[in-house]
Amino acid sequence: MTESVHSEAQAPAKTDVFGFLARFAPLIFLIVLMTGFAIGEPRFLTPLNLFNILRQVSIYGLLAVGMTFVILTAGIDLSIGSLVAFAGLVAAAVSKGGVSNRFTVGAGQEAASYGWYLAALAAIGVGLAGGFLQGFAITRLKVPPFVVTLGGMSAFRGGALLFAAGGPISGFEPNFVWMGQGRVLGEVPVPVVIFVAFAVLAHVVLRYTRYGRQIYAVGGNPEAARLSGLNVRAVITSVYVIMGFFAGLGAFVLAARLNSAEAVAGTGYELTVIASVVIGGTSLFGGVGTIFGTVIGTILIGVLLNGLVLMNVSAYVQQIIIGIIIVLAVAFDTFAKSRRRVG
Amino acid sequence: MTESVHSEAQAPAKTDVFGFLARFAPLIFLIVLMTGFAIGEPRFLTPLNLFNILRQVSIYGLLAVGMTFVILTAGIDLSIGSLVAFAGLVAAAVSKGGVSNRFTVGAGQEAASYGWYLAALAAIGVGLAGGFLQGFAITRLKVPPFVVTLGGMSAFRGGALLFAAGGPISGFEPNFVWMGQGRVLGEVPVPVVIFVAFAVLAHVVLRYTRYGRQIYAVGGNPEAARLSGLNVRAVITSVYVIMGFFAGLGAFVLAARLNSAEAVAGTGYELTVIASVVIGGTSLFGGVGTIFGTVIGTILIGVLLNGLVLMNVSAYVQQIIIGIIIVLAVAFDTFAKSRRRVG
Amino acid sequence: MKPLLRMSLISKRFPGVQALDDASLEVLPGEIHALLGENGAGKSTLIKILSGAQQPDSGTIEFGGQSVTFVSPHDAQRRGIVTIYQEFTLTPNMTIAENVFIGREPGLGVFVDWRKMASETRAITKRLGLELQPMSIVRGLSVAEQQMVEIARALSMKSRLIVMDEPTSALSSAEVEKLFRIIRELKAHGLSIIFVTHRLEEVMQICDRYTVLRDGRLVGSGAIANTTIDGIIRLMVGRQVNALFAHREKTPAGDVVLAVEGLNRRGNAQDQNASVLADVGFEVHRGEILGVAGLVGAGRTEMARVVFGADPFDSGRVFVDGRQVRIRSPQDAIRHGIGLVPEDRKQQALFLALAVRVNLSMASHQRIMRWGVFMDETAERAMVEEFRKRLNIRMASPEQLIASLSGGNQQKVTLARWLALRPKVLIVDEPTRGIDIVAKVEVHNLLFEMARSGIAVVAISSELPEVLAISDRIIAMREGRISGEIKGENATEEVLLSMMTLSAKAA
Amino acid sequence: EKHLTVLFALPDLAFPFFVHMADQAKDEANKIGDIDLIVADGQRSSPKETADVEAGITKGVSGIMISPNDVDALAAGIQEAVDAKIPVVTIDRRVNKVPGILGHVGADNVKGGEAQGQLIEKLFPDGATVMNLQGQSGASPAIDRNKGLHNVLDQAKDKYKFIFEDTAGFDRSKGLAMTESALAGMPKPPDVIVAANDDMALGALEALKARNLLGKVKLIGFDALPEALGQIKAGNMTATIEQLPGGQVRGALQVLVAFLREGKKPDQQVTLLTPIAITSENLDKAERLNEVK
Ligand SMILES: Nc1ncnc2c1ncn2[C@@H]1O[C@H](COP(=O)(O)OP(=O)(O)OP(=O)(O)O)[C@@H](O)[C@H]1O
Ligand SMILES: Nc1ncnc2c1ncn2[C@@H]1O[C@H](COP(=O)(O)OP(=O)(O)OP(=O)(O)O)[C@@H](O)[C@H]1O
Ligand SMILES: [Mg+2]
Ligand SMILES: [Mg+2]
Repeated sequence: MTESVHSEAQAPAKTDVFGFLARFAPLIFLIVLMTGFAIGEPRFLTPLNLFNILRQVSIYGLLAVGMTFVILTAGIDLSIGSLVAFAGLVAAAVSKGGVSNRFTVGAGQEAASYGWYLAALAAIGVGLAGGFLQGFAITRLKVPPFVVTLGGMSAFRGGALLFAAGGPISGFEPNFVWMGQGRVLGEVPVPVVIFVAFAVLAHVVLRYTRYGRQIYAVGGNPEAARLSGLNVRAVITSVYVIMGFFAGLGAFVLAARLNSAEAVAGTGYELTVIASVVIGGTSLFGGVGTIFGTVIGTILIGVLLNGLVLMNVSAYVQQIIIGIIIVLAVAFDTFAKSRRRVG
Repeated sequence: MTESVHSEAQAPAKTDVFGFLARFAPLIFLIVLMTGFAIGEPRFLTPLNLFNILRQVSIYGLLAVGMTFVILTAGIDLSIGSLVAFAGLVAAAVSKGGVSNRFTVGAGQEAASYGWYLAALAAIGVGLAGGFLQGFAITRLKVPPFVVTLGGMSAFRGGALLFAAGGPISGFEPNFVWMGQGRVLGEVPVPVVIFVAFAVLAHVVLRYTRYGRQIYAVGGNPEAARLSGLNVRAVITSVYVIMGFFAGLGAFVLAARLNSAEAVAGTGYELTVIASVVIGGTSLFGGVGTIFGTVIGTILIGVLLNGLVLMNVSAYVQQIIIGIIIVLAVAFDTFAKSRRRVG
Repeated sequence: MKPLLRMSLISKRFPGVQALDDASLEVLPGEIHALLGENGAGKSTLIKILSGAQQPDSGTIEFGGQSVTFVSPHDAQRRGIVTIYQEFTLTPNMTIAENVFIGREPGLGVFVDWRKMASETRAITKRLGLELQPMSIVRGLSVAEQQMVEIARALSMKSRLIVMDEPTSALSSAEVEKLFRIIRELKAHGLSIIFVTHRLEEVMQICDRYTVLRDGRLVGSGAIANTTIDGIIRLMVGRQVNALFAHREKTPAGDVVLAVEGLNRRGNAQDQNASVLADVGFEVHRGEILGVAGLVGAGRTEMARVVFGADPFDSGRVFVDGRQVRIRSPQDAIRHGIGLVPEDRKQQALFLALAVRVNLSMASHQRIMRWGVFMDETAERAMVEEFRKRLNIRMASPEQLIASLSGGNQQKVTLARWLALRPKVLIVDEPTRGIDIVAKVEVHNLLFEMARSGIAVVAISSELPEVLAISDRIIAMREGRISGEIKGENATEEVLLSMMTLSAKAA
Repeated sequence: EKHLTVLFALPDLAFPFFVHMADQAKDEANKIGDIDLIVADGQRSSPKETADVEAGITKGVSGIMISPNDVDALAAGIQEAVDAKIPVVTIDRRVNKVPGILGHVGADNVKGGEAQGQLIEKLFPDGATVMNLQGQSGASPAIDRNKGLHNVLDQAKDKYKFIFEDTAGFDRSKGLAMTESALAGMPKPPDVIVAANDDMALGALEALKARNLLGKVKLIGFDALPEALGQIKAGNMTATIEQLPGGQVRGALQVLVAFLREGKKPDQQVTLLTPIAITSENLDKAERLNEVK
């Protein structure tokens, strides 16, 4: 696309202002935004509200962590919203004790109900399968990720609608629901714990493992990676599988949180999630980005949505502001990075 | 993204099967699809139905023509659906005689009503302005097109909603409506005429003008284009302006066709339109593609939607089939091209 | 002696070209083997097949006495065949250390040990005599430095055979010397090396045996000791070629066309405060060829880019025909009659997916337009035809994709792009990089013809014999400064080398 | 008995409300007998639904039932059908502009919104603080339902205060997130939360549950989905609005078949069913109570 300049956050930490800016641009932007909201509405900074924000972003966050892997290879996944819907329905059906009695209403205390972990496994299984299928189409049919996952977006949504036959599935057993609505250590919502745990895991994988380096290498220059002996196809397929894993996990947490799963769930998530990842400094051209950035990007969007609602900004104006802020956040990051190094 | 191989359709016409296939892959795919539908439902091939399909795709088609310019520079525009809604509302308000009486009910014979051409100009003006703003952000703020137009998507939709706070605007003067519902030469719908005329114009621009050359050059290798003395920024900005023009024109035709404009119009168009362009053989990586391919791609999607409804395929299964066919169409094109030339 | 490698009757067809046609290659243990041939002869294709990057249509490979098939580069590497490809295979946004150890990172289990990776990288770069930080990002390195990183990577691998596809094309003589020293060391350890180059002096200097390909076929092989440069050229082109470097009668230089004064530019990848260009100034006259010599990273490319408006600068003045001009973009430069043939053909000059015709006319659309908007394709074809004849460009048709031309012919098209514009000044950066000996002579002749027609030519080259052969006057650069100037007829390699390596004051 | 092919064009089959309509239509068609029912999904887009109608015309269907995505935007498509001499019955939303429509059976969304408002008036005769979760911005049911609610409550602006109003896009998770955010920002919870569909209300329900406000804050939905009915039965939700979609569809199909088989025009061209608020007291009035298990 255009000649924007991006670069790895792993450059040696020097004491130059622009280097610092470049490294922490999204964080700085987030802090400025939060300060603004805190001044406009003091309730914004209450622990209750901050935990609300974190809980609200945790599902987007899980998806964004998976999407970071995909975008690092210069790929994209537009299908996740649909996949979340599909996987959530399957988890819900499992929790209700199978496909046949999925529409029974009630708290799911039926004898046939399966445990939450089986529901979670089912959701993740669906996610993995969906991701693998797409990764396969991308690497074997050589169709660009944008197109494959656009197709997947339509196909998985159709599958979800078919599965749900129009009705939401709701009312799960309490343990399942706890995964979405419970709290640990007094205040901390369970989805936040799940999000943080997997974000840390993903960070370690990307930063400290061979596999992580391979992802950066494939994203940075796929032909070079191939000639260096990396199995580029396997790496590319794997990131869609990972994305599928996170879609399944996210679907499970979402269903638990809503105590319900429906075929229209997740509509439009793909764009919000991609925006989070990019705001966090990951380059759409691949090879550059961190999980830390993605977490910041996700929180930034959550703060924006929450803050604007709290400040009672009209819904329409909210959309305008969000659009502008997304662009400004990335512009700020790009600017900081371009100043760090002469291109 | 991945190492798929694409190439210019301007290569010399040789008499090799794969060269032919590569050049006409989308067309061949379309013909196969149409044959299938014609066998399944003989009414598919009636002139009435074929004109219906053409009319249905003409608005997507106009947008896809604009999108071809954008994608040729390796850009993307996600904002067009929102921009169509906004521009359509403005055209509608103008036709109703201004913002203040935009919600008056009736066929628009009020004294203050302005002519259809003013409405068209207004819609196009909005489109141009929106496109220019985004092109500016892309080239000057150096934010990737995906992000800028994602922001635009949100912001323009917010603007449209704000403008249409009271609901859809409808009931235009007959001349306006004729642009969307009328027919010429007996049978040919006016939107089809508009679509074909602008597609031909765009073809000429891309194929025979210096500006068209510059677009292919900038898309093929922006750095080389810059070092050859091309004004890369101007070219990139211009394609978003052109996209804006087509969004405005499309919005006008859509409003005329429905005799109504609403803030939720155009939702999801961006993905359908991008799919059309890519199915038509234009590479998302820039530099490769033709208007001819885009027209075929657009018709292919229209045929698919129409044929599946005609064959009485369940709505949910339709979505699954559409998803799969999009992937297969592009896979076929990629395959044909890869056989012609190995990268 | 039993050969280490025997490739027999290898064929490979690409649509439209038979790249290899029953080609064969034998490499003995512990030898340095030159693989030679014109552009497009099939050298790189043979190498890619050997390294598993491409699959042959037919033919067999024996390595170490065993018959082998490599379906991926990984297979070949496992057997100890390490390849430095002609096209760079670095990942720009990663560190040098990561690039060196890509896919083989040291560490425990699945984890990478960054510290160890950095120290091992440092050890190898030291051995190559490089002053590079293992943790700096590759994208900021110059072409030559990147080439050295590629070499470092190859050295870090366990290998029995190292294949080097044109490793020296981006290097200047000092780096070439360092590389040769290492190659000799490797040979002493019993490794075999396949060495591809278009600089035949290098072949004479270091290789033991040679194999020559022409049009994908094996046309000869033997010991270097039993042949001469002329003999090799004869094999390569299939006929007698007389002059290695063309000579020309010197014409008196005209007025000053381009003058540059006090050009400064700061900051590079490693150090914000380092000067890329410091107080650079020079003049070029009408009809003159000004050679620019320098070591890798001396700032020659940067100087050219700044003068052409491709990169910004901090201070300095540029004069064209005696009048000061503001150049802030390539468009400005072109308007003032300055052209640049960049150093990296693929990245900076070619539109690979477009036809030769379109590539050639890219900078001179004004000349072939009708009614201010339309391209006059008839005039355009005539223009292509004119240059095809004048520059002896070998192509099937103007509509052929430029990607399918040989390197030399691609370079001629790039030169033609600028000639079509009739510039006053043409800066050519490494104009013969990677092109074969015959094409090189043709390019030199072309530069002479340009000078004769009154163009002021600034020729940057890392190959000292080339600089000496073509220049009327030579300036040397070192660490972003002009470190010396000398008349062409007075210059020798030794003098130039000392100007390139001593500091400006001392010179 | 004549064999009939009937097109049923719906605005969005991703929403349970319309899926229920489709199911009811299939059931009624089976009951009447010898009818092929083609169900088309407009996917929330007026041009797409127009294309569905056009495809029906091409196919030569005997009659069309349609629930228009937007009454103005679908007028052109319906006009084409009327011009092709295909009888059209509209459902749910009435298209005034096209003469020659055989009949209309519907329950007005504005009326439904008004029913929500009237219920609030009844529950809080002395006034109340209201939190309003609106439907998808710009979508006509969202606009109409909101309009109805305001029609009623704005008459006593000093008594009924909208302390929070925002769109949650007809979406359950947005309903939940929005309610959480809003509650966090309020010194005191509202008296009543009113939502433009049951999905958002059910999302709000989870938020109320988390803050132990279930039953303390009145919660009013719209659409009378089985799940909402179940929650009303359980006392967690206050009310929902029943538009009798099944009744509409069955009535419309009967009108169409009567005309096609017996040439009988309906007695009245427009049949309006009045939307009713379903609370725990009149649960038996809900169409889908039998689906609550
Ligand atoms: N991927 C490819 N697709 C099509 N043709 C190719 C491809 N790779 C090489 N060729 C063609 O095969 C022939 C041999 O090319 P190759 O790169 O092996 O030559 P070479 O001897 O390495 O030349 P040079 O000295 O310029 O590097 C050329 O005609 C080239 O254009
Ligand atoms: N794009 C870039 N970004 C940052 N630094 C650069 C860039 N290009 C070159 N440099 C640095 O600028 C200095 C001068 O490099 P330049 O390429 O001008 O030298 P050169 O004499 O042409 O050598 P070479 O033979 O390597 O091209 C080097 O130290 C190099 O690392
Ligand atoms: Mg080669
Ligand atoms: Mg250089």
